Amino acid sequence: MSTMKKLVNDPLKVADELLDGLVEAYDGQCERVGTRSIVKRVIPDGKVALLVGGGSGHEPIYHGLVGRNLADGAACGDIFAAPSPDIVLEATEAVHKGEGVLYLYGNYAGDVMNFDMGAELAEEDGIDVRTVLIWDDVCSAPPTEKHNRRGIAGLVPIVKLAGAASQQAASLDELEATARKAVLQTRSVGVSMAPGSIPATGKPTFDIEEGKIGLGMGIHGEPGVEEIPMTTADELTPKMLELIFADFEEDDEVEALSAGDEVVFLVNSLGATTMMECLICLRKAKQILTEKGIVVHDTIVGPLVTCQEMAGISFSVTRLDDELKRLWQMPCESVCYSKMEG
Amino acid sequence: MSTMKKLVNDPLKVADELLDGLVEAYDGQCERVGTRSIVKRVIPDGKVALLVGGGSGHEPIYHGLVGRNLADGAACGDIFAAPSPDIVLEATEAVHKGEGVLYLYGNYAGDVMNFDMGAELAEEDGIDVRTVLIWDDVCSAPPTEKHNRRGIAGLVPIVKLAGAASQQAASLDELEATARKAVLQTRSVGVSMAPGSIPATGKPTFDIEEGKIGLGMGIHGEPGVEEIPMTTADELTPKMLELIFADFEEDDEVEALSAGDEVVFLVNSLGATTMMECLICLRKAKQILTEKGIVVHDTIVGPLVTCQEMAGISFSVTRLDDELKRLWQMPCESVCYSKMEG
Amino acid sequence: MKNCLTAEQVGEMLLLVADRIIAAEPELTDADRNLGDGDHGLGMQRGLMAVKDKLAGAELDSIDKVFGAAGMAMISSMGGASGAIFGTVFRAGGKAVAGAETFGSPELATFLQAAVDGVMQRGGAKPGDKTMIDALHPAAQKAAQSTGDSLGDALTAAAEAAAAGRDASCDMIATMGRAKTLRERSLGHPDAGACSVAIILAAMRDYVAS
Amino acid sequence: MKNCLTAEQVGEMLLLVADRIIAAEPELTDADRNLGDGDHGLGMQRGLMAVKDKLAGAELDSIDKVFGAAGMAMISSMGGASGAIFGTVFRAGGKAVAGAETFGSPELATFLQAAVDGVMQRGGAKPGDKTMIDALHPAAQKAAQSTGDSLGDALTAAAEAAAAGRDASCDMIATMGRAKTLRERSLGHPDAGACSVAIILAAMRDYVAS
Ligand SMILES: Nc1ncnc2c1ncn2[C@@H]1O[C@H](COP(=O)(O)OP(=O)(O)O)[C@@H](O)[C@H]1O
Ligand SMILES: Nc1ncnc2c1ncn2[C@@H]1O[C@H](COP(=O)(O)OP(=O)(O)O)[C@@H](O)[C@H]1O
Ligand SMILES: [Mg+2]
Ligand SMILES: [Mg+2]
Ligand SMILES: [Mg+2]
Ligand SMILES: [Mg+2]
Repeated sequence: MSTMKKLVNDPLKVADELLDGLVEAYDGQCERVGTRSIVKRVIPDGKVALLVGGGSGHEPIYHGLVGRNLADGAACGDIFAAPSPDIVLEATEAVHKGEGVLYLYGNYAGDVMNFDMGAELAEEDGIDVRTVLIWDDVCSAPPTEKHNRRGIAGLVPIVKLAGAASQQAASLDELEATARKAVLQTRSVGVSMAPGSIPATGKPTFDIEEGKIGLGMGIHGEPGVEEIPMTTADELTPKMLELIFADFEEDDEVEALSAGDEVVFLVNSLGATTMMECLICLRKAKQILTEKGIVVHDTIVGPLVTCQEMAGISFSVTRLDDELKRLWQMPCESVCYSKMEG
Repeated sequence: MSTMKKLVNDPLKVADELLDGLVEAYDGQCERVGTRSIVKRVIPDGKVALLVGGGSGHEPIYHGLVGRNLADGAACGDIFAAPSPDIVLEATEAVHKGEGVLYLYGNYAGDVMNFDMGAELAEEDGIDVRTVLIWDDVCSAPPTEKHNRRGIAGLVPIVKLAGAASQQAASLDELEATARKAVLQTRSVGVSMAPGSIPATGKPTFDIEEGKIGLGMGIHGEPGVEEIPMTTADELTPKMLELIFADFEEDDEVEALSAGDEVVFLVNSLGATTMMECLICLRKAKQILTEKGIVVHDTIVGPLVTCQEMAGISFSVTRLDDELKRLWQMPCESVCYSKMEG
Repeated sequence: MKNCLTAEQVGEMLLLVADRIIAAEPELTDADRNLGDGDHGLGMQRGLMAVKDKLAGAELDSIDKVFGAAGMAMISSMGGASGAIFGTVFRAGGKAVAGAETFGSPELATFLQAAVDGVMQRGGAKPGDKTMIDALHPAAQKAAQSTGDSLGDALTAAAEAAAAGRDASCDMIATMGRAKTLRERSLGHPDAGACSVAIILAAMRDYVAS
Repeated sequence: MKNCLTAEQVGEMLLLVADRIIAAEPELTDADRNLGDGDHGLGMQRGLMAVKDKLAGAELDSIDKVFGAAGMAMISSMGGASGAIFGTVFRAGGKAVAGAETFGSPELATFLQAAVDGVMQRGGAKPGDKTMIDALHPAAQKAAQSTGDSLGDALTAAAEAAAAGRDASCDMIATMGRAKTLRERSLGHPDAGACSVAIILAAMRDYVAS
């Protein structure tokens, strides 16, 4: 197993060193700010700012989603740890161009507490801050408690849409409303086959029985809602999609997914799961979506939201209305995700 | 280790099923042709065609490089096996629009023999075929025998450049010349820490001592030129870059890399190596390149050329002249690699 | 046996707390592996190393400043849930004893109660949610009943209550934080943060007893 | 003991070859793991299953058609180096015996020599490069010296030479194909394709002897 053989230097400095590398990957588009934030070099005055962030160790997110028509900056924590309030404040001040800042990040206790403390400090400096939490993991709480859910891979389409919206938003209210809609229309289900390892200790983030799959496993390796026997791509794929369909159905706040709906579909690898496996699952998933008459407007496949070399996969569905579709079609570019117009 | 837990169906059908999935990932941009090829739906009449290809199991390449301003099609073999001549012929006929077809693929005995046989069949049908081999792996033969080298991750910038050139090329000669230049100016060095596994057998593609790194390891897990003790990112990175610098220096056909040269720099993960590790190595590599006065025009980081869940990393340097720089700046989009204009 | 601590002694006490937590990194990390993401010990280690640096450097002439400096050092250096939570323990607790010349059993009670209130306000968890509150809250209650006793006795009682609370957290079903998706399966494991609280209070007790 | 094979018998012989290669998949795959990418057995298995289907289906009334059909089936189904190489063995070898009514020791010699020439032309390797040629070439030489003997004796000699060639390949330094970067470290392992050649000729021998 490769866990013991990571190409790093001081295991306690990986979060800082990877961020230095990330800045280089942006070829001058972004710069490092304060303790551990990455921010676009050029943010037009009067732009409503979009700030993302979270723990490190899940690259290419979150900090890889800063870019053209994407986020203006990211506040980065240590490995699997939310950024401290000081870091959030430094990032907030750096992206703020007079029209306020939207915080858009995954719903984890640590992130909420630290971003909230950062927001309190920013507001003392007279910066208008709003927060939209990402809670797309349907396996982490029932629809009635969906605001307690974790944020997983669905954050990629959500940040893509919010980033596009932030280019045009007339006000922080407007951006907040669009981001909330993107979150409401995005649902994900993940599974895991094997743990990643924590760089500092080399220890696996969790244990799972050989031959078992953790259904609903979180991207930090939080145990899933159920352990099921290892199975085939064609057996597992419908199980996962069913959970997504059921959630759209049971949640009163959204319509059930139905024929004619247009969606963005993301097949995410948690790290060690090969593109080959993702594509084999996608093949089956597309058959099922097509049978239901659901129109996939755009498909994304790859290791975008990872947990080190964790083996696992997730599906995310984002339903597009006319506004979201128009935003989706805007080009974007970042280390995590890029697309051309259309 | 995740190798025993792959999400597949029939292990002997993975190459076909992943290709079906890949077609879905293209959202209608590409279609499956013949036994196992993927081809763009719309190729303008009179366009000089670009065909890539090779064995499966290295996703997102090769077949993921078909796309906008990239390849017109790919002939796909089974896992780690070159496509048969029939497949090459089917792909050739599908992409041919009257102005001939350039074959651009990695230099492996199996690929050369099969593409050559395919070319012989295509020429019987009156299709003008040229072949440019990719041989960027400097560890696989000395500069004097560089045409015996293997093709590794450098194929990504090479295909990106050839794909851009193919949009404008007035003739097959012109495209061939540009592709040859891109190959000549591209050099790579890879290392491996742990093997991937063959889907059909679950067996590792090779064995490597715990605590050792295979320097110059091929993307099929071919043993490297030397095994060195596992070390840190900051120790290994200069070693790898030195081999690339030395090769540009020793090869009479190219100038040594020197201050002011503009390059594209690719840090590729072979699969299980995390983006975190790639970025930490990039950080050091950029320091070294900058000290030498080499200007990195664009940086690419990620698992683009993989060998299942193999742990390893490679660096590729492509030197740009004015023509190549102009071609690089064209936008492109595919499952493997996308960028906006600029 | 000390009965009332000066600001300087409070600083010494926190250094012992720091060393104990740093030494416990592996066990705290393991506790978090069972229910969380396996990094609690690493975060606490980071935070309490920062506390040691901060206390070494600064000229801290009052008790509340010592606690406040420690809390800020944890918040800034740790991040994560525990950075906010444990930083709040010392910041909120410290604020509550502002003005006190010495730290005795009445101040301990004030400190712990303010810490509980601060943490509950910050994170929204209540006793029984299987968080560090389930060790901190019983400790605060015991301290409230021990204001007549010596600081040593009060801390002995509080540390005992914290340890009991940590053990009791095994039988709780997580409803907050990362562990909440485990539901029933979170039974049988103590909460990682509760383990830290027990270590912290035991260290305070031992300092005072020494 | 058969001395001259009809087209039908050549087909039966190839079915035995197929079963032997398919059974040897694990050992051939392992051989390729040492020097290559660990898939030689899988490719050969794929190819010879295709050969079985092809021969089962088709009406093949001449020797060259039987070999040719087998060669084409391997080329189309296998891909990889071995698809081209081993497909060429049967296609080129088969072409060379076109017109022959029966397959005896003279045809064997013609077949193997044409196979060697075809493979060398296709892949550019020479004897000594540590490829399947190092088993095929000695077999062809022995067969050339055995045109006066019975087919059984000729095949016994050729199979022996192929096995010796496979063993000799252990002492060769790879200069072609995936193994070439190993240089000296390719010593001590036989070439995977050479192992296949030895199995193929042994199967042909055993069929004729039966
Ligand atoms: N809302 C909360 N209220 C009180 N304590 C909490 C809360 N959320 C988490 N905790 C505590 O934090 C501990 C986890 O800390 P740690 O693992 O360092 O942070 P993270 O969860 O960000 O990885 C839990 O064991 C729990 O005791
Ligand atoms: N140029 C060549 N000439 C003759 N035989 C070759 C040549 N290249 C490879 N081979 C044979 O093919 C074998 C490898 O086959 P296989 O592993 O199936 O293909 P691949 O190398 O594409 O994985 C080698 O062991 C060698 O005997
Ligand atoms: Mg954490
Ligand atoms: Mg192969
Ligand atoms: Mg944790
Ligand atoms: Mg092979």
